[in-house]
Amino acid sequence: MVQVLDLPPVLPNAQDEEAGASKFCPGCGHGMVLKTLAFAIDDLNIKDKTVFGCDIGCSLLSWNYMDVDSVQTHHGRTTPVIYGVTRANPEIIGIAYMGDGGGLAIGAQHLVNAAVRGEKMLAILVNNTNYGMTGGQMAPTTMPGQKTETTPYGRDCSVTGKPAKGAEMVSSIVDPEKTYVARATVSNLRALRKTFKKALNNVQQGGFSFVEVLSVCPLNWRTNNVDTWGRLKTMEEFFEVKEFVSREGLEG
Amino acid sequence: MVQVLDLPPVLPNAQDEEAGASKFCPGCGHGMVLKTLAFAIDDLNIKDKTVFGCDIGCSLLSWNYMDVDSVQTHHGRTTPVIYGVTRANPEIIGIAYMGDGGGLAIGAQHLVNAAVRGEKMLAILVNNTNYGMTGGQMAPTTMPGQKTETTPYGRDCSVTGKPAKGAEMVSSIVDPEKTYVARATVSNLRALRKTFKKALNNVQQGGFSFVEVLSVCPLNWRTNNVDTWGRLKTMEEFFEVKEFVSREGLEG
Amino acid sequence: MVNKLIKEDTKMFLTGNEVLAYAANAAEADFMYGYPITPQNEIMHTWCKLLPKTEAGFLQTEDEISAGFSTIGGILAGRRAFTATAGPGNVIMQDAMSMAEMMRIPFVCAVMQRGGPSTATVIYAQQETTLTCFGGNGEGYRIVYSTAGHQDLFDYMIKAFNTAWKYKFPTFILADGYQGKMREPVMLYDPASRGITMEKTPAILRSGVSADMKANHIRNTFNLEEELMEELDKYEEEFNRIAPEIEEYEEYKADDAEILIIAHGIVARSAMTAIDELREKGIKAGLFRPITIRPLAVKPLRAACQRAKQILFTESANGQLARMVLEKIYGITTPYSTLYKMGVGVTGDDLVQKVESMVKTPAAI
Amino acid sequence: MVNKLIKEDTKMFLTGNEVLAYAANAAEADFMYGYPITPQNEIMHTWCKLLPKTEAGFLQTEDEISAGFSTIGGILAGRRAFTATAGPGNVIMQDAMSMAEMMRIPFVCAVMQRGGPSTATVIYAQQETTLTCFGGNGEGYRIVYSTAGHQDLFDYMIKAFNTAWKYKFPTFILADGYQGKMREPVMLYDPASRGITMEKTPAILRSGVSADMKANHIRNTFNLEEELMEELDKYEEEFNRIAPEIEEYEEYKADDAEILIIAHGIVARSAMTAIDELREKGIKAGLFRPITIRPLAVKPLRAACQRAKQILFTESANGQLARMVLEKIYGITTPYSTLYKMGVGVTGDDLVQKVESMVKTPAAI
Amino acid sequence: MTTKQYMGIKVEGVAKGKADWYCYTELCKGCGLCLEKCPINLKGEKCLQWSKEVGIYQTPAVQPDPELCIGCGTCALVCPDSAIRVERKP
Amino acid sequence: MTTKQYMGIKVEGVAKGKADWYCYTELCKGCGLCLEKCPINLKGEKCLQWSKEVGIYQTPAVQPDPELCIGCGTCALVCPDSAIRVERKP
Amino acid sequence: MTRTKIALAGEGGQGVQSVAKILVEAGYETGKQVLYIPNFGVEQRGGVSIAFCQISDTKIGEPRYSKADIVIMLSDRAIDRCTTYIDENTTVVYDTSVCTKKPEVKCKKLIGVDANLIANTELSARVFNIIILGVLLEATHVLGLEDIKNAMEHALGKKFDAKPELRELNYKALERGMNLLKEKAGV
Amino acid sequence: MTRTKIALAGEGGQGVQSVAKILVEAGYETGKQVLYIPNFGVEQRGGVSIAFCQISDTKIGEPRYSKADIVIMLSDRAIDRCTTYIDENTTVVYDTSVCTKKPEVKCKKLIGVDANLIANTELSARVFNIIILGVLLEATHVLGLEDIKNAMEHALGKKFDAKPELRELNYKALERGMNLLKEKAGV
Ligand SMILES: Cc1ncc(C[n+]2csc(CCOP(=O)(O)OP(=O)(O)O)c2C)c(N)n1
Ligand SMILES: Cc1ncc(C[n+]2csc(CCOP(=O)(O)OP(=O)(O)O)c2C)c(N)n1
Ligand code: SF4
Ligand code: SF4
Ligand code: SF4
Ligand code: SF4
Ligand code: SF4
Ligand code: SF4
Ligand SMILES: [Mg+2]
Ligand SMILES: [Mg+2]
Repeated sequence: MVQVLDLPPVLPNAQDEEAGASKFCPGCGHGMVLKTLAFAIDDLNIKDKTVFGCDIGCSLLSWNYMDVDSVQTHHGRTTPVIYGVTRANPEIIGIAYMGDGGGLAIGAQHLVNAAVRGEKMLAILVNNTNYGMTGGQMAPTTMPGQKTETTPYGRDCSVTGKPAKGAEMVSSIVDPEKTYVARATVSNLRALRKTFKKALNNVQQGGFSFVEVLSVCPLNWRTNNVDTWGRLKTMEEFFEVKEFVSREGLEG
Repeated sequence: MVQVLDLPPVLPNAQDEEAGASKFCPGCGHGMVLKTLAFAIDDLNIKDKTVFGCDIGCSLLSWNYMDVDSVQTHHGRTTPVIYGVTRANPEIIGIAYMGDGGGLAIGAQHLVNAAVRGEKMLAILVNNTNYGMTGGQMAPTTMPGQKTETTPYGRDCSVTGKPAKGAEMVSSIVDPEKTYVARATVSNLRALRKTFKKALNNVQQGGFSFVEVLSVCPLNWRTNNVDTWGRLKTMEEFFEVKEFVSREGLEG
Repeated sequence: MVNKLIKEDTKMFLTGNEVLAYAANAAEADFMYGYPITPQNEIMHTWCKLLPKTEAGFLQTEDEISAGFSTIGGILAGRRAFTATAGPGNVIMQDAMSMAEMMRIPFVCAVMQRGGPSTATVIYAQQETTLTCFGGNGEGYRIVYSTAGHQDLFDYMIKAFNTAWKYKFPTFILADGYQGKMREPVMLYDPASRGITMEKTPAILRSGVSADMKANHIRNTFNLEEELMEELDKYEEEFNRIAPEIEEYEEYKADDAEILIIAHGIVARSAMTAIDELREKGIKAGLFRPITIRPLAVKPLRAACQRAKQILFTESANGQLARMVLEKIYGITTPYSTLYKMGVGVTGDDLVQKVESMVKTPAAI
Repeated sequence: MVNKLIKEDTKMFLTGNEVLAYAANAAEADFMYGYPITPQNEIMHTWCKLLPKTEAGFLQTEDEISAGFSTIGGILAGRRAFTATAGPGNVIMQDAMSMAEMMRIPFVCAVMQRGGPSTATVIYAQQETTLTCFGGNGEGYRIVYSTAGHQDLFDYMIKAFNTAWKYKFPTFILADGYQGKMREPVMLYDPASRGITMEKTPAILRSGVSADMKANHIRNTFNLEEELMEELDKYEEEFNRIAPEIEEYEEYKADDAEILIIAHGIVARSAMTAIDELREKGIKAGLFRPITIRPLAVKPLRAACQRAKQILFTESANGQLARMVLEKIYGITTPYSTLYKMGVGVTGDDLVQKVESMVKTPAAI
Repeated sequence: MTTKQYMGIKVEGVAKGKADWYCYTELCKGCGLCLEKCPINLKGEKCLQWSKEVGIYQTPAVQPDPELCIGCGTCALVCPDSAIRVERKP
Repeated sequence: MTTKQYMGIKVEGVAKGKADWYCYTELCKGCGLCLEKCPINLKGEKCLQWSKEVGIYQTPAVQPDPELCIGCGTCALVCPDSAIRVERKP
Repeated sequence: MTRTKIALAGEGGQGVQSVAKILVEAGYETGKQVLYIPNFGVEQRGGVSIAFCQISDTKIGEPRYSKADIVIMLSDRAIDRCTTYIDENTTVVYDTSVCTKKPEVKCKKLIGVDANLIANTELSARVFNIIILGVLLEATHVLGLEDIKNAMEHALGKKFDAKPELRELNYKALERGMNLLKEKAGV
Repeated sequence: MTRTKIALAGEGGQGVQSVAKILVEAGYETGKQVLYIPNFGVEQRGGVSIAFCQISDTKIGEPRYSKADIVIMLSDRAIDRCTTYIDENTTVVYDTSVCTKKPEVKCKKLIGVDANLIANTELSARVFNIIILGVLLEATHVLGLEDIKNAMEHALGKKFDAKPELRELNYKALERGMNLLKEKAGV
């Protein structure tokens, strides 16, 4: 029976309670990633110096989700907005939150160059193997054989190449002494929280961090709860979940 | 004494004699790269199926240099024009010729995604460690300490990161079974010719090829002939000259 | 050669985006390059779903910049290639479009307008009118058809390819999210059945150039100011010369209209609804609807404006068409009024009210 | 805080690009984001060379898209940041500019026009007038100062920052390659010495938000058409309301001019040369030069047009300013003629000849 | 801190009385992801199940069998919308 | 094939008479890169040197000492503008 | 009346657009002029979902209208969004078993139905939207029962064939919806 | 004449812009109105290099002019490019020792000088452009010798200080250039 409850939900401090239920679809991975990020921000007590930028893609729906100052940008452009912010004020911990399309397709030049220049920021790339917001087209990360609106008969890798691996690419171009690169997954949110903490600590030390998170998009995958987790498992087999680059002594 | 000569210069077939002296500055590496490319095209006898695209950057000056059909594009956009061509007509051997700025800065998303998708084309990136055409600003490849118009006191890597390594990045994202990636240098044009032949052969077999060529820009480097070669040597120490990815049995 | 799906007249109940995909196929377009953006996605989706039947080509690129430039590549290689975009995608695709303009490339693009500026809304607007006609760093040597529903989408999408390849100016279908997403009946046909012959699409960059042919070098950069002007003066002359062959417009009860509504695209349909209602109320309203908003059919436009007692500009934008029209009707003194709803549909009711108020309190210059 | 280099009036002989760098410093701008493009490079070069003295910031980004968006980031963080671009760079930077327009970000950009469309020439043009005023998928809620030489560059670059931060509309210096690359004398000064106080530049995204402050969320996307319109209607109202405070223009012998030349930017200077010569020949020519080409000073513009017997539009473009002017002078019946040289400088001689021919054979509407 | 009142399902005394279990129906979107992560469910038992109550989208919310639930909080951890709370009693 | 007539410097009988050496002054831009690659120069001898003749930009062209030049063709290989030809005699 | 303007609004999961599709498909198949705009926003789910339908005997001009003839609202948020389409000529239907408030509007007729409750208790939660279709059919009187059944066959035929009892269930829901309105009309 | 319009054109290596800079710097320092546009194109080297200079007692309007008062052309390609700036009021100077053709123009005066030859044979190839500066100085008569010497000091002072004999060489070149024109004037 539905009743008035005597306790409120446990929300991270860095999440804006007033925003209410998120605008994401039921079961969307973005919700898991963001709440975990918010907890990590709480853990490090850096809410007051964090600026959050979200991409266009389903990430845009987080524009008022976090209880930190935030800016909604253009598709692919969150990275430059955020390094614009942190170049201007290096005290700020800048987080650029984007989808796989925003990070690896339309915004790839920004991600690559921010990584090469070692911009002081955390780039989070939510890999849901498709373009969620526009209704489920192929993304650079779409799995072999995966059906999307633009690969209605399954992605044929002989035509469109194999799925792009963001973390591997970023790892190949960064300065290992100042960078943190990892791939995590929403199937293990405790590990994700640690990963975010390491990534944020690295930024606090003036470095560039990149975290790719394997996520789920039940709406466009057309999966129920069972299949959603199942599909994520397949992704984890394809995209290696691990730390790629880390500097010594980084705490998580 | 200047006289009428009984023999014409030895020009590759794939170079357009009528264009006369190139539009490049005296001692420019672009001339060396292009004539070598033209010889490689001759070697493989593929002039009739080659389409050459040049970027904006000093590469644009090659718009009428080659005796193959060619298209001058926009800064950073040669890659998409060329894969547009080869997607439309896979018989064509498409060559996208660009500078380090065009390839690694403004056009990085195209290079990265063409590599991931395995577009059937050869991308040639001429690394002269600066923006030649616009008068010598910093490029992603500018060497540590190098003076350019936008790093007038020398590139400070703690501010702008370390030089970008194109071949390494591309290598990290390609399908090794279908790709050829190498870094070559204008100090060894015989090796460069071999490299181009391998790269073109790989394209003929339906693969993606990327060749970064270490080059010289005496104008903006403000180097005389001696220092030009000297500077190139330093580059070769920094940017490893080698084959990064090659499929078996590729002939050069 | 692509397989054509529509062999005989077929009435269907489709979304506008679907219509555009069918129209491109009917026009024998054989390659689409594109990047997803709402509200044009279903053009791409439909195109992809039909691929096994049509045997056409498709490439999803990494952004609109590459969609535009790879479309150019496809056209250069002799394909009847096209693309589609909207909103911020239209903004960054201007880079390629301006190259197409300079190089006289028969670039065809369907623009499904959404709210602006910036990401704004994914829904609907007429706020990309200026952008589509004059975007880029040039003079707008472009041809733009503004459609008002599904039959238009089919008819003009086919025509766009012929216009582009015949005159070698970039050619646009300017529609919007309503047209893209809405469903209404439409008659699909084989262009041949209407006596339409498709222009040839010879490759500009040839493969298999025989050894004795001169290589073709195409460029968009000039070293001297004067070289550029010489080229552009030619374009200007040509654009003006061919304009009369291209200009299209529609009038609805405009003959005796005292209040002339000037509207393009889907808003013109609302105007017709309003005009019928107004006429019933005894108010002589009429419509001038430019179909080509670039170039404009200046003569009939001026004539209609001259005849009217008042003009009403209405757009789901802030006067983007009006600016182009006012340029061309300079010297006429018919006063005008405006009803602009930025990013929002104009309804018949809106217009009825507005015209009634103009009858009561006439506009002044 | 940035160190200001010009403490007292200093006459210098500089290129226009150098002037802009000095002006930005005089305006206490403390961060430049940018990507190289001819003919604006030397703004960046000068800025970089001065960094040890000014202690300002600089970031060379990977393209103009990122230059635009990172400039926005810098402004959000409370810096008086700016950028500069030209030609194809201006085209792709529209993406960021349209976001600045939607989010009311005090974005300042110097545009040094070059030939278009496309890469075209790196030299000179006035072909980015439409683009700078109305680029992007919006309505052009922007303020654009068109300068005519080095003193203007200095004066208006300083003013641009104040306009942008006061009114929160993106603000542009529209100049060109001639102005950027040419050298002429200019008086540099500390704005304070002219009674100019620089607007404050508070951070929009704050660091160190105290725990009890509400976080600031800024966005550019709306879910409903009506939400967007409501916002834009406010902008429209505000833009119109502040326009009179912003509008600037210059007249030269326009009072009694029978032939009124309308020109902006550097072309207006050629017009002055021509007018002096024409007056000597007894021909009453005059000039109306809009300084703010967006918004236009409509009242004096209409008055001047009304007074004249003929109007001559002249541009190093194909009538981009004229389109904006004709929109605003609708209803007036003074006939006009045009002298357009796309991407090429208009000289005094050109104009003398043209005006003489207009005297012989007057223009008709 | 919130002053907002939340509605939802409260299952008292799970984990052998050591904890209370809450589902905020204004937050629950009925995605069912939690169901698949409940360790008891994973063992094949029917602990966390669809509820008769509906969540914000008029779709079923979830609810555990108080006899089976061990109060481990996995469901709360995984819920994308923070719609579950498991409160250990002092 | 060309029908164009080229002007330039011809040094006959280099490599002990086994080759002719050509510099096309309409192509030579006087960059001097060839000078640094001539193996004889590299040995410290003065084989390939600036010429009294000028190239296309009115800057000095180059010319080898016929006594020293071994006709190896390195200068031709390296020249960015194909301004040198070394022709082995049959 | 030659043109009927319908707005149908609900939450993402309620099947508003599927109902609208069946309706307009039926209209199209009977040879009428039809225009249907699904509303869409940036949120893939979560926003209110509205279907704007027009069915007419003559060519349809305006794609969007100011005021609808019939407005059906299936949640509180739908009520908030749709009030703007209602005037004194509008018939308004809302689901009393979902909405917690009564629409405060001036309209021709305001009808509350408890379709959701009926679906859950009498039929099946899955046919809630078909009950609404029945309501709509009855409210508009533009199309015949057979037309709708044909269109349902078109949309759901495959499912029906797989599970024939579904056809019956849906027909029942349809009729239940029609009756619901008949009962409630004039409330 | 209150305004003097000068066009100076040559090949990339000939130092045209450095000469122009010294000239306009001298003009600026003497308090005149000055406007100088270096021409530039996409080629960093290789195109013809032109300097458009104006020196005036009153405010300068047009930045570019149709016809120049003085045109100096230092190569065949410079002749091709600059003919457009010449009319019957223009004094035209060209270097006979570089150009292989004579400009075919209608002008006030056509003067051939062999500055390149003189530089190479009498002085030094490096001061070719200073000879041209001398020619220019004599042709314009707008600035005094001392003004130019001051501006040269400004531009080349450091080099002169390092190698004092250079100052003399340059002065000689300057005077040689002035005399060259004096000799040739009227040819
Ligand atoms: C310039 C531009 N192009 C295209 C779009 C349309 N668009 C919005 S979101 C999106 C893709 C989103 O995919 P992704 O970045 O993977 O994020 P997701 O929604 O999957 O989380 C696209 C193509 C846009 N808004 N702007
Ligand atoms: C969109 C755009 N931005 C900037 C420019 C200006 N631009 C032309 S070439 C160039 C850099 C060239 O550098 P690179 O690509 O390294 O080639 P290089 O000249 O060094 O060979 C730039 C920034 C342009 N033409 N277009
Ligand atoms: S579409 Fe996919 S990624 Fe977007 S909110 Fe829905 S489930 Fe999440
Ligand atoms: S500027 Fe540098 S890269 Fe460009 S042509 Fe000259 S030497 Fe070559
Ligand atoms: S409680 Fe959370 S995870 Fe479980 S169904 Fe509800 S929204 Fe989904
Ligand atoms: S608390 Fe643990 S045992 Fe209880 S329902 Fe949640 S996951 Fe299952
Ligand atoms: S021959 Fe070639 S390499 Fe040698 S100086 Fe001349 S142009 Fe340079
Ligand atoms: S041929 Fe060989 S030896 Fe002779 S000049 Fe050339 S490089 Fe030197
Ligand atoms: Mg995605
Ligand atoms: Mg370079």
